[in-house]
Amino acid sequence: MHTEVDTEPVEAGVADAGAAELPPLARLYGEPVTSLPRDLFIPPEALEVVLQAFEGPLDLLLYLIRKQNLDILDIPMADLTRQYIAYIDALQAGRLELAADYLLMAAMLIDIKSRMLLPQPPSASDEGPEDPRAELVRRLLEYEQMRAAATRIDALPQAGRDFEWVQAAFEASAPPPPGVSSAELMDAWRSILARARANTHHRISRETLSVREHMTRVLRLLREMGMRRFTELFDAADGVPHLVVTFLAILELVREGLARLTQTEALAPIYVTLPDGA
Amino acid sequence: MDDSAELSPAQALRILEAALLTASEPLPVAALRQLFDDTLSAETVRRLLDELREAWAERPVELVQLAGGWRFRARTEMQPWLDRLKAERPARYSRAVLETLAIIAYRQPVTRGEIEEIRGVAVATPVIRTLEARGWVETVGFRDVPGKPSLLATTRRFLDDLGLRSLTELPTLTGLEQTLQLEHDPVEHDRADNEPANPYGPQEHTLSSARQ
Amino acid sequence: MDDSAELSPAQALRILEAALLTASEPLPVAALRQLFDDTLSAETVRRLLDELREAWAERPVELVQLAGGWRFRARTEMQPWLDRLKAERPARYSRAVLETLAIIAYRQPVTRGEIEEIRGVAVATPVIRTLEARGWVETVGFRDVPGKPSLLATTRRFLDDLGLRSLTELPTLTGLEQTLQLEHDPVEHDRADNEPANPYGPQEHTLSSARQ
Repeated sequence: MHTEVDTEPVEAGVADAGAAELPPLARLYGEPVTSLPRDLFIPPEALEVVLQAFEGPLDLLLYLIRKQNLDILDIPMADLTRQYIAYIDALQAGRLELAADYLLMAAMLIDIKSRMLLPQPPSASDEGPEDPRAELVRRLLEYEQMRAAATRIDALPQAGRDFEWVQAAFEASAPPPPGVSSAELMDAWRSILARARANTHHRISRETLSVREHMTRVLRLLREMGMRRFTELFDAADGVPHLVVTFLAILELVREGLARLTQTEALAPIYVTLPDGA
Repeated sequence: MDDSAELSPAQALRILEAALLTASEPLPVAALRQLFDDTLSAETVRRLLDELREAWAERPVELVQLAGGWRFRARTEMQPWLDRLKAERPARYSRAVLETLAIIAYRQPVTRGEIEEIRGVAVATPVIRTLEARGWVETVGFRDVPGKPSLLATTRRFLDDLGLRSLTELPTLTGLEQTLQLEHDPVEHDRADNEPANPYGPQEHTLSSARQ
Repeated sequence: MDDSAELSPAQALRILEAALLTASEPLPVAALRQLFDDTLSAETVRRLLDELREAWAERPVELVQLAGGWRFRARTEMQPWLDRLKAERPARYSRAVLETLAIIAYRQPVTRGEIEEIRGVAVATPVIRTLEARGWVETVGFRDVPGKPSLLATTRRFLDDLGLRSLTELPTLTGLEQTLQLEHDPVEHDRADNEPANPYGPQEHTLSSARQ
């Protein structure tokens, strides 16, 4: 914690989280202003900065009350209102949007003040007239209580700030990726076909998987080399059936526009290429 | 692997220890029972946990029970050294964040408007975001009033990160009753009095005492 | 905090232990020296690490030296128990993934558009990604139509993982095939019917398929 900061409000018996750790509030004539004012005089140059050090009108009001060691239940409304409005006037000059909350509070203070000046109407209950300051007092006390609670929460040991969690390594077995059996694959295929069957516009054709497999194989070869001699795609050692299927695969590729056959002249070598731009 | 039923207590302790040392979050007893395929009773697991905590009593790391379960953490007195490994100190939260957090913690579930009423100033969105991003605050519902504002509450993680087992372990609110007893105005009742009892611990944490 | 130079070896060990247990990654000796503000030599730190490793020799968690530095790690024999905490059921692929895979397997090479046409619904990119990441599907070319869509095909690995020597070993749909053949467009299926004997066994491996 920063100790160079004057924790002014604390002396009024209320721990103040924010004031205790303010960075220098401002520089006045080159000197850092690190403390809240000891009395109600704030150098005008520092006023806005000081006000920004408060969390709002309740905070400021509490400060003024505690600073003057006033009984919060017996707020001298006249003095307080005057001082308060002096602060707000100065604040307004610079940051109007910041002043809105404060202006509202000033209006409330003036309202209370004016009601206290009026003769009290006879009370219906036997508990005496309502003190116009009661609502303000209630709010001030509630806020003060939460302000103190904030400080106490902040004082609790906090993970990452005051202690670290233990986390030794554990190489969990990677969850196995989903498995697929060929039976499942067939089931999926079957359901697709069943659905397709429902669509009458689908024509059903019949092909062998081996042709499809060789189409993929030939495409891979073409992807690697870009162009292959037709004859290079066959290996006599594979046997006749294999050659025939390869041949069919090439024809199917050409038919589907996935490959092209070129031959510059009769009897010249035939080349199998990928289509332009592919 | 062997049937858990055949485990010796020493083995069970080893397994518990390994699980807790490697866990990335607090482990509740129910999760720890899973380690043994539920062959050990919750009672037994709790006894083992106590034993484990005992065994670590003198170590730089301690086993603690939190809202979310059990977890090992370094003792706070180790922090000055551990901080040296960090590139930067963790930032402290601003007053706005802390006050908002306190109001959410003690008044939950609460809307942003209600927080603003207590603080007397607008609550900037980044303030709420900061708390949500930390995983300390979340929306638990919406108040049935125009605009359907979200109701904010603290999370289990908030308790875990502050080393608490439940909201009842939050610091007791400062009592203001002494000063307030003097107040002559009985009409000015506080809202909290009429609210249902705080399920997290009416005794310690209702504000009624503070604001009569 | 005290000057590190005044630390007893026991204290230094405690600090090392806390740091290594709470670290989220392996700590190199240089980082560990920072714990002591570099007042301990690398040699000393290494000796302490050895001592620490020794002290943990019988524990369910061990101190190991990895490429990135030192770290506490659960012993491999703890793995079966710790795995129970994860309690992850073996995942299953979604229907979208399975059907897409089936279409690619049975109809390859095939474009995404063609898959969509057959399934009758759009194929989400993550579906294809899943299959590519698994190493089961790859692009083997591009169809020469506007947009040059990639042609997808199954890989060698797909066959290996399913225990197949070739695509022709994929099961066929004999029963259903019969039904479907009734609807054959005669022209369209002539081509296949006139194919010479399938070297891998046309009887078993021919399959009827839906095409437009």
